Amino acid sequence: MTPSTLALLSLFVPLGAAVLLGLLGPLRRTGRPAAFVSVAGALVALAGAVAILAGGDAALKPGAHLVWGWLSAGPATAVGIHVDGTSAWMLLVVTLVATCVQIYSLGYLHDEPPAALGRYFTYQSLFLFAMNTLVLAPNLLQAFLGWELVGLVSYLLIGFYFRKPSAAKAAVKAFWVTKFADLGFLIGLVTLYAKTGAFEWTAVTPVAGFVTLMLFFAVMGKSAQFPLHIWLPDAMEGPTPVSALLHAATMVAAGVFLIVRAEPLFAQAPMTREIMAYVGGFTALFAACIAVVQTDIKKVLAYSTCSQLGYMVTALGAGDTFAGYFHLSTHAFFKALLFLGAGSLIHAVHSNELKDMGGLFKKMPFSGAVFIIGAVALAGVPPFAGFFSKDLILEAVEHHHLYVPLAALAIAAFLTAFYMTRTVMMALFGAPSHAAEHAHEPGIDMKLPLGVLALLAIVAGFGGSWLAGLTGHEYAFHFTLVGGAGTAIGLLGIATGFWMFGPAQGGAPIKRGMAPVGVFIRYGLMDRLSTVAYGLMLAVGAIIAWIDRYVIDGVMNWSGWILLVGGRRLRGLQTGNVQDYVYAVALGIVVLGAWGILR
Amino acid sequence: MTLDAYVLIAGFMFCIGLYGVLTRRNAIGILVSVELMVNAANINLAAFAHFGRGIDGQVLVLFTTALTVAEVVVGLALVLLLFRRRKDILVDLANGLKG
Amino acid sequence: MTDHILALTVAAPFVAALLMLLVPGRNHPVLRVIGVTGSVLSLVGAIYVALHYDQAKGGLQFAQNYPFVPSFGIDIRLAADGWSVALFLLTGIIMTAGSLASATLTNRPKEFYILLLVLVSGVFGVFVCQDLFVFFLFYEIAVLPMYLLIGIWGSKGKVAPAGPFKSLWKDLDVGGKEYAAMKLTLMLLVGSAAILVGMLAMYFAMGGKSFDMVAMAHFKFPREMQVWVFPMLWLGFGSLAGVFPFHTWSPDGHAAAPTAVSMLHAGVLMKLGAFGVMRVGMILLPEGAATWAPIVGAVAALNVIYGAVSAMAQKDLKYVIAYSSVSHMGVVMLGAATLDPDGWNGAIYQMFAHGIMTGLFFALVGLIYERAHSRWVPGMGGFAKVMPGVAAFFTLAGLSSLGMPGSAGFVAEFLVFAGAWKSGHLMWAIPAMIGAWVTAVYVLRATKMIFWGEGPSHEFHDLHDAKRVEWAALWILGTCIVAFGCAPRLVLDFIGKATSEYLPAIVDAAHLVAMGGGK
Amino acid sequence: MIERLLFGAVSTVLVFTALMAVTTRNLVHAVLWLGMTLATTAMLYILLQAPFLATLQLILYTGGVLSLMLFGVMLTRRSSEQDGVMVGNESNGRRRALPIVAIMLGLLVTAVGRTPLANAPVSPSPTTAEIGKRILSTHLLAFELLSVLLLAAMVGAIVLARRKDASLEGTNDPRERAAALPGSRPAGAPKEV
Repeated sequence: MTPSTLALLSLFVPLGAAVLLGLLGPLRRTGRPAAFVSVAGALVALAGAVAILAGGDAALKPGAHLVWGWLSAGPATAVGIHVDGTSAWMLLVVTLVATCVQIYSLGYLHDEPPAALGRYFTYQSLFLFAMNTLVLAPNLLQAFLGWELVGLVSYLLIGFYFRKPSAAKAAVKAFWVTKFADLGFLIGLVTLYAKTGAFEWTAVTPVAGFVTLMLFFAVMGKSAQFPLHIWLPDAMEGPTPVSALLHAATMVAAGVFLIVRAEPLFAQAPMTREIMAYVGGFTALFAACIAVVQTDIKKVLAYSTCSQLGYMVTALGAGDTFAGYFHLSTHAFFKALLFLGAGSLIHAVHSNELKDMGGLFKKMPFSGAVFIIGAVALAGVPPFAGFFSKDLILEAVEHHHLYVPLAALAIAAFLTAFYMTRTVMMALFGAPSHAAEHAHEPGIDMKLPLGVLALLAIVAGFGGSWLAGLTGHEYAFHFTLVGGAGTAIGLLGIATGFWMFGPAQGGAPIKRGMAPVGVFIRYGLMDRLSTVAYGLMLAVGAIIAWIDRYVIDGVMNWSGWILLVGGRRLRGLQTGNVQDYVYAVALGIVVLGAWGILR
Repeated sequence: MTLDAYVLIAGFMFCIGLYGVLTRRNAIGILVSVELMVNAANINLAAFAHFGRGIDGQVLVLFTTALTVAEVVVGLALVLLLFRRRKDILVDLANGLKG
Repeated sequence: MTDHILALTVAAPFVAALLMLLVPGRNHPVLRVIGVTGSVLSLVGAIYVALHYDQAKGGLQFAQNYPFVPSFGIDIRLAADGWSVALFLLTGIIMTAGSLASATLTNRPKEFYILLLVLVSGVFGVFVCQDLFVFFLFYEIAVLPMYLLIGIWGSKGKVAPAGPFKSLWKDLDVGGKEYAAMKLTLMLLVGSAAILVGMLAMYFAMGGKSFDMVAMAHFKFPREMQVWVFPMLWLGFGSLAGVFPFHTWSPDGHAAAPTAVSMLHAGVLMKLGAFGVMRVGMILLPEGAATWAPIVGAVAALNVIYGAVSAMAQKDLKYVIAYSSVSHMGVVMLGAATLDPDGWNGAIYQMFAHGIMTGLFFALVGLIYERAHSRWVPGMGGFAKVMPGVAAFFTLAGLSSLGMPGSAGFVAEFLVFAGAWKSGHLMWAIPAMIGAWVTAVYVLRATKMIFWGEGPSHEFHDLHDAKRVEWAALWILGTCIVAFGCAPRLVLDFIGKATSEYLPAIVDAAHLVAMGGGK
Repeated sequence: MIERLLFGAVSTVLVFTALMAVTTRNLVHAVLWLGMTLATTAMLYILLQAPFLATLQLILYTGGVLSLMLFGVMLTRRSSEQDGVMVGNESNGRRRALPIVAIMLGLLVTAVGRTPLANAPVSPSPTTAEIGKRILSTHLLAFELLSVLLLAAMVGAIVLARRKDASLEGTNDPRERAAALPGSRPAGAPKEV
């Protein structure tokens, strides 16, 4: 089969599963059978993605392009698929992580009622379709379609526990914030269309600066860059596998993927790239700082995701597309692993809080081991996956003389290693909490995906050269000063973390100070900000609505009322006395006669 | 005598009739006044017939006379009805059309 | 037979209404069957027209003339263009769903159905009529039954007295159904008066021989006349399309109206207004349209954001949806004002998309109201547990309304924004886009407050999901939203054909106006 | 000359009697004054050489209409007036009526004065036979319609003035009427034992 056929398969089989489950209520409500439909769809999609890559990169070099007119007959507003190295690899990452997550969910959501489980897997299939739509997009228009659809599924999945007010709130907030950012995408898209008459990735246009700036605004929302990252920590209200798939590995990385895809446009906009580098650098540092003080294991990982996305954005801002793309891939594996591992821990103790864990390594050696693998990969310890990609990013940023972002990234690297060590120490070692005493390993359906992802987190870094070849870049690992320094900083962070949270338990005052800082940042600052913004919006709405009801409509009512009252007044003219009417007739005749005669 | 004399006298009569219609309180009184007005019109018709318009004017007088009779008949029937309902035929008391 | 398909489609509901006169008012099942059959027949007619409209040829097809008042040059000229095809389909779909949704009505169903069917005949007529006088006639036939439909079958809302005009409340019974019906009728009739003036001005300017719209489109009216007649038509038709500030009948009217009436009114009738502005105002008076387009567009952009922001603050569910209609009709008017092919396609497509979407919304609101006996959003919560189907369809309608790709709303809004951008009116497009975002805020907020969270509380004891016939209505509309969102060319090609026929003349006129010459 | 004198006398009487008809306070007198006016009008018709009209006037008006009106007056006498011959015929609103009537008169006079009526030629007076022929030829349709109208007026007058059963004064409700018939009782009323 040709790459395009396989890609179509990967795209539409999950859609078929979603439609099947969506339309057939009875099937959906059976729960596990419905889940198998969805998993089967994901497996087919994964097989398609693997087959595309197994076909060799000869077929992918020019890229298979297949489009149908969507809004009009021509190719200008078409949808379809575009399969080249970049999209084929991304397709594999997405389908692989999605398959792992879906299988994992079978075990993780075992206790859900069948109807809810069916609903969950319907959303999962829909997500896979939406994400593949975005990944395989032949132009910006389709990218936007997929972009919005993944946002929608994100909303639905965060709100999976819709009876829980906090989940409901988080889902809506995530949608609002990302949708607000998507205004940028829409404006950029429309501008591109207005100027070039099409939506091509490769368009050469004088408005590229504006378009890319607008696109980057959307990326800030979707990929959780400061200050539009506020939705991501709340999004952790969703089930943990959802966090792993959407809010760590794939959906939030869609922004990075978009920039990678739209490289020709961004290449025309050095200004946008510089802004990206600074925003990314700041986000990487800022989010890492917050992650240090979080007490909820998923929140730690959420801020870590923010921070890592900041890394990727900085790399793209530095103009090194491959560095960002590479880190996107490795991050997808190890962050999904971390989330799923954390999910396994959460599943065991029924709590997200780090203080409810502790000493879990003894009870759950497998989950603990894979979580540690994920952590060291994230911390950039050689030879795990994160080491290679993070090095590459630091090099690229240094190469482009972006020293301020570089400094931010370096500090962030230290903090990353530090907070991951802290998390590992608090969750897996030390004195077990009350809840942790009854913890036990999950079943095979959860272990299998963890194992696969752990393997990838170990080896993915070595695939850099191959990936570069696939996407048409040049890369071979080589030792540099900056990279070495980055690794050293990471190791220093691990050491510091170990000193403070390891068995020796040093640095007590610092530790004590952390908790209130975390509470302040979490609830005192960012939450307050978004609440104020929301309240302000509602207030404006209330004022406008009041004006509409009582002033504008009041004027309308008043004009009706004037007629009413006028009529009531004039009613007196109708005396009911026939002679008065005759008198009026006579008067009329006199007036008309006078006008006729005296004219 | 010339035509304008007849027309003038008809005009006088019409105005007197109108005055009656406007001032009478009694329904029959109003009918009387209406008769005066119709009569004025008849005089006009007859006069114009005499001064140059020929037979048709007189024919028309015949018709209007018949119409007047019909009108008086119906009018009086209404007056009777009014009287039976209201025990009175003062028109300013019959103001059912009042808004 | 097939030559007269347009007349048959227009007449089908009317004939059904006449048949109903022969049925005793107590015989509810027969009445329902006749009502639904009349609607379905018109839908079949609409589908027939869509299938047999020759897209390659374009132009006016199925043309038939029926003499009406020959001495004034008034004929019933029926002919369909691409726009008619799309809007015919819309009307058929909404009417079918509406007649299904009102199957549970027990209060005077005979009179209700008769009025509804007469109304829909008028709507069909407007969309295919090529004679200005008869166009107006159909327009009035479509508008006037609303008075009785709301006044008799409506429900009472409550608007607390406040503001600078507080003293009027005791005289006006603000929020009552009679009030709403009266307000709607009066405001629309004032609009009709303006239309009549404009219409007669055009008739006499052309020599008082004919009301033929095709001839009028070719006739070049003097610039001075176009410049004063166009605003009359804009505001006249615009009052039905909810153009600010003549939109205030809409929230009260929609809130008071019964389910099927709200569906038809927001779904189809408001489109008549926008259609009138485009079909009569812009196509017949291109120079007037070009002169006024910046103002039309500015007001439309205001409509979008104003309606959305107002909707955000509403507590009454029907008011939320009604204000959202005001906002979405602003998108239609914005598209019309762009005088750009994408904008115009978007405007007509938005009529189509919004019609279906708001029809679904009002059907759902009717279901919720019927079960919860309340429209007070803050008092609801957790309904998704007992009515998951209604929740799902509500979310679907909401997604279409906020322009989610995959729903018909996205295609329409995207085209309108693209058109606005292309025509160089960024200052219209940006508020409109923000309005679309605000839509996301209030729609999801309402969804969350009604369906999500804990609950439902004890006062809502007889909540249950949709039932048989109601499912049919919901599925028809829901399927249409998704189908026309995924495959927009099903109707967009028709629309685009007609747009490409009408627009060039207007673009030329716009050039003339821009150069200030060509008088 | 004689014609002028005659005209002057007739018109003086005409105006005087008409004024009396609309001003006298006794209704019976008013009707009688009207009779005088109508009779004087017949004189005027003779001056206009229209003997047929004069005859018609005397027979139809002074004979028919006048007696009808007198019957009307008698049938509608109020109880307070039973004992006397005086039937009230008050006037009101003179103040507002007079100016408008005066203006109208002024307008009429002005209009007549401005119109060249004085030199209208006198046409030969038609005989009654000619009038009859004209009625039954040219104006046949109008004549027939008139007969229908008269019939309708007659029927209408009977319907309007028909005295219903005295006990049912003022009711048109068939149920009430049925209930009032002897031997029937309202449905549901208890039977007297």
